[in-house]
Amino acid sequence: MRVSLSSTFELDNGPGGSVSVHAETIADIMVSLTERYPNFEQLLDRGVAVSINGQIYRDDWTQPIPADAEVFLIPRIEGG
Amino acid sequence: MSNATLVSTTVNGDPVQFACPTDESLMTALRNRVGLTGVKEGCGTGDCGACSVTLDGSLVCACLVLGVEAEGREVTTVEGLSQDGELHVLQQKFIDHAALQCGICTPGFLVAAKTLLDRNPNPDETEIRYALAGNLCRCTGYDKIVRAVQDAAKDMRKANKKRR
Amino acid sequence: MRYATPASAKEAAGMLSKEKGAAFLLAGGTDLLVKLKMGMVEPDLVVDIKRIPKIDQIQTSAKGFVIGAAVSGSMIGQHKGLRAAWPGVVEAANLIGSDQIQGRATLVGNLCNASPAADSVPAMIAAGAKAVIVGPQKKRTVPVEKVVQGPGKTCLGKGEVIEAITLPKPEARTGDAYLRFIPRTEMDIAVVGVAISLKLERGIVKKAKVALGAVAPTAVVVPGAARALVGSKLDEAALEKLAAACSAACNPIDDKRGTVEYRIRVAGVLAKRAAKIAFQRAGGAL
Amino acid sequence: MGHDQKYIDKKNYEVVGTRFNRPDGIDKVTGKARYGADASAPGQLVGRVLRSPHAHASIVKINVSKAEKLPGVKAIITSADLPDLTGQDQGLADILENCMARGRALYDGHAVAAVAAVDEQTAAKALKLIDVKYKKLPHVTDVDAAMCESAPVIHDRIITRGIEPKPTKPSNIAARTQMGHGDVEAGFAEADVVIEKSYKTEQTHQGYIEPHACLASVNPDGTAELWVTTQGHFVFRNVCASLLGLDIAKLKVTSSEIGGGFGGKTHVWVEPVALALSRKANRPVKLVMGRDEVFRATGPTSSTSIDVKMGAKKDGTITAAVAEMRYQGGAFPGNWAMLGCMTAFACYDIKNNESIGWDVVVNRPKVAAYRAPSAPMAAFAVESTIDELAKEIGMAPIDMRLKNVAREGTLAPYGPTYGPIGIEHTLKAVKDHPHMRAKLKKNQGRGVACGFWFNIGGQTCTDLNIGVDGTVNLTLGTVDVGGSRSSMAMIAAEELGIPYEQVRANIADTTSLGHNDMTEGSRGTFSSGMATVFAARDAIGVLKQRAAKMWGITEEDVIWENGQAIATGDSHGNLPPLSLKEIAAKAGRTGGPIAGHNEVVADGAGMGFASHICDVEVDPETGRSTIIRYTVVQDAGKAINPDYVEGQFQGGATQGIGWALNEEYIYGDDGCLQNPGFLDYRIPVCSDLPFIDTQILEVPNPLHPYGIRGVGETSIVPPLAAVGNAIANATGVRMSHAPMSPPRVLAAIDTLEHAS
Repeated sequence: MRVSLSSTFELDNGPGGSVSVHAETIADIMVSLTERYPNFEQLLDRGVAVSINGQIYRDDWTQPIPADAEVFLIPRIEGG
Repeated sequence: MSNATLVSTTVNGDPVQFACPTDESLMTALRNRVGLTGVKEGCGTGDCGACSVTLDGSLVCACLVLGVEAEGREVTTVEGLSQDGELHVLQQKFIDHAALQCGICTPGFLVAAKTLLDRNPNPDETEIRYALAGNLCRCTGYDKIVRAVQDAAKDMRKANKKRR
Repeated sequence: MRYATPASAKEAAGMLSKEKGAAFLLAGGTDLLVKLKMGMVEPDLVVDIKRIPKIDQIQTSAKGFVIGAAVSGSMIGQHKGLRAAWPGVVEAANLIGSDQIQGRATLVGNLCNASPAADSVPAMIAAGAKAVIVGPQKKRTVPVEKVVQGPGKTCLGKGEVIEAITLPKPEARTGDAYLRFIPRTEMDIAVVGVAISLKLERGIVKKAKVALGAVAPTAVVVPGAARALVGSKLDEAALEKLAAACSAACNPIDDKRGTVEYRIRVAGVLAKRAAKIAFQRAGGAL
Repeated sequence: MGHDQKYIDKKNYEVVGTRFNRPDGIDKVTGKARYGADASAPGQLVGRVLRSPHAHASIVKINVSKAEKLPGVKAIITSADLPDLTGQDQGLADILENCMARGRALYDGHAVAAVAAVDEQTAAKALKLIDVKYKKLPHVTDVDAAMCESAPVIHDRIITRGIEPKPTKPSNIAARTQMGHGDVEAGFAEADVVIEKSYKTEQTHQGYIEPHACLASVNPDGTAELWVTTQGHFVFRNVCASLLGLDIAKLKVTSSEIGGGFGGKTHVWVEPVALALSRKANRPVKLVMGRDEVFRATGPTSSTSIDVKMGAKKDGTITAAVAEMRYQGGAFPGNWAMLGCMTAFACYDIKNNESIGWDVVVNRPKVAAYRAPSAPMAAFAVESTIDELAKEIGMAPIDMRLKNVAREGTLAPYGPTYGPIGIEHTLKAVKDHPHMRAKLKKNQGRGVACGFWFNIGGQTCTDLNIGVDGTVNLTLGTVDVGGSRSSMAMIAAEELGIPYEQVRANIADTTSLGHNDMTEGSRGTFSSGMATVFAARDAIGVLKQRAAKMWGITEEDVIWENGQAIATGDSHGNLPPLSLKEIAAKAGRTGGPIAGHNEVVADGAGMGFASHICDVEVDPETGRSTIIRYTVVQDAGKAINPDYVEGQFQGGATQGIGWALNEEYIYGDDGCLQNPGFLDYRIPVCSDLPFIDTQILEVPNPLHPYGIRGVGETSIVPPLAAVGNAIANATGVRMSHAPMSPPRVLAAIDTLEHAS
């Protein structure tokens, strides 16, 4: 599936963009990006949330991802 | 405790004695020495009204009164509002109208509102708003507080009529 | 800190004059306790004058009113005679802080704190109020405008205590008013304050006194503003002259409460509005 | 997440959606409720903090010897008594350095030392005896000034993130963020009208009435207790344990009643200091901040400077939008501008949009989240500009908003596509609202503005224990900041089918329940509501099992309805139902205590949208604005207890109004805060406001069993622009600097008059 990145994130070719991964859950995405991109760990430390079809998931990496879902990595936010 | 002075006073109808330093506020004395933590400290400078009490019937910020000034006087705090195990009408209306969220300002509002209604049983909205302007609330936008006071005033007037 | 409750003004004056350390008078305490809390003062002695007999009373006589040094704002607000005679002074006194502050704050305290922004001071000046000062030796009476000499500074000598404020009985067809500007509706310190007292004769302003607050190191009397009113029926031209004179008399500072420009401008605006209220209170028809 | 989809469309609620009194009401109206400063411990000491009087200074030397000798002083700490986290996790190191300056004071009010003494007087005296030698350094407090080449650099370690090629020199710019989609150049080329404007917003404080307060007690064996006013005691536990090297399980944190937070009590400030003092003194230490300390050293939100450019066609279609936003995070880097970027255009479907954010450090207190953090400032700029655009093309602003409104399927400016959202519903409700047709008088004007906030979920854990008399203890871990205990009790009652009064909701301490994230991001009712539903269903499972045992039938033949177990199937039809009470009474004999539990990551919080209507009257001679009518329309997903949903709407709107009109941090040339008190930091008072009308809309959140969306924060987002738009309509003057205080409005009116 395609995983799009918010333009606040940079992997190896500038801000934003998208990458293709095999994933059934959020954890799969995180593992495969960590393996592929040395600086992804740093992004994770700064906080990453995952938007699946417009719904934002911050913590639950077991969340299954439907095959044709729109998947976006966005900054993890905090509230007041 | 340097320069402590023994103070004999009446708090919520009960005789009370406490010793406090001369420069200690009545707010601190009531909280720390009399154990009435319903008197809240929001600022300590008279700007928020959370420590509102009455001193000989007149509404004051306890943070702007010295503890030693209470000698021989009568102090009423929020703890003195409910009588014989029954909530004061204002207290009940604050709960019913959801007029509190965090509740830290509530004791001060209740004391101020009671002082208002004792003096003016039928205040209009503007009078209520100005009478409560010395009490800051950051949660409610005052809407439900004003409504609770209006409703309490109505009930209190009805009860007074019946008594007569 | 020692705490004393003298039984007379003279005794209070004696205590203050003998004290070698930092001594402070306590009446309403709405300024003193804030300074204590913020560590701005460290008193060795506090003299609470509230136990002095009659110091918390308003006395009325043929000459006018004597307002004791411990009379609170709410007591002033509830005094019918005072409200009828000097509504401007009463509204100024009642503008000081919340109901909670009103339960304690006094005219004398407002005066002695010597803040440029004190609400009651311009109103007292416009009304011709005087301060009754008791010293260890002698007693003297000073017009209110002579009491404050600068921010935090008064004419009181060591040991001197203001025992009361006197207000004359107003002449017939006199009206006074005080208006101030604050950003909120309550709880703020005046950004600008304007007090006007005037006397009418056959619908024309015969005498006037105009005083401004929060626009200079002390409250300022503006004779030019009074002159603008005298002889007029408060027509637009007179009001414009009044506003110009008030603005010209301002010598304000930029601070967290307002800018120089804003204070100058609003002093004129409020002067016009206050003049109209005073005029109507004096029986004038606009 | 295993919630049951069929409940999303649950229509017939018995308890939920009605109005019940809160369980903590009586304690709070009688003065019995215990807040942060209301606890005491045997032998407790008084803690006080010494703070920097300088905006930026090297701490050359701290001499505590005189203070230490003062009788009654039991402990003094400086950064030397705290772990040095330099080179470790920078986030934690920043938190600790903010709690206690290390080598440098970074803002007026930065803590430099702390004492614990036998009483208030001694502690105050001790502070004066601590001799700190400072060497003043150049400072900068303004966000734009801090970005200049010539500005003093506050942290040598800050190299701007998000710029290619990577800068080689340190600066005050922590990060650059960019997001959006489409081709903005092409979008502007399509536009018939383009408006470009710059805005500024001043720094504001959450202004909770209860100052930070805690009571800390650390034993020599490393066990410790902390009583504290906080939005999240589990998070405070973890953070304090990490900062001080304590074991998480050995630190018991109890959240007191909380006297307001609004984001400001999501961060630790004095708590690690109190713990460190207690550890050193070996006695409990109570530390309560003064109001001036709260303003000088805790939680404000960013001040900002924002440029917006938007273009539209004559038919009202917004073709392109660009925003460049500069947010200061105080003395430590944050991601506040990024949040501004994410929210700025979130209410609209704009084909070509771009947001650029600059996160900047200055010599001010470390910024904390404040109710929908960063969104109100961005909304002020964008919503003001939309009104200007509408005016330019001669369209009603409400129609222009509706024309461009975001819907399910719209691409959000931060990337993903929206699910079902309620912004269009709120705008339509505004358009139909009688408020919009009310007549205005001279010098009065009306403004409308929209607002967005994400809302968040997070880790949550809830226990539900049924007593032998059938009453229910609901044990929650999300701090109740605004009446959520009543909502949770209502949800439990709804699920179990019992009266509300039969449920008692409590907040557990950290030793009595699993981890819970903070009450932040409007997550309290959403998350704990979800966990409560599941815990109740878990308990129902047990209840059914016990009923089956009592009847001697199989569990499959038992259903739960209206608070009782009912036996089903042909052979059991004649068995009388067993009520929760009856089952509970026999619990000891049927298998022991009856309880339900749930641990969940409550994700999928559902976006919050609101539209506000504001009427103001402006005094053209003084520039003073009075709010004469105000209406909040917001999507709540599902309102559990409407009283407290309305309360959130009204409170948020009022904070926004305060920001719009008068609230601001005022710094002197010396970099010191000039108004650290409620006298001159002017939050709205009762007489400043009219009643705040509310309208709750319910566009269910498909990811919550009851359809709940967070409601706490969104309502602070629209007011700045709603007030600004109303002032513009009353005076013809567009205010671009918030707060729109009387001097600013009068100056703007003058400028307009001079121009014409």
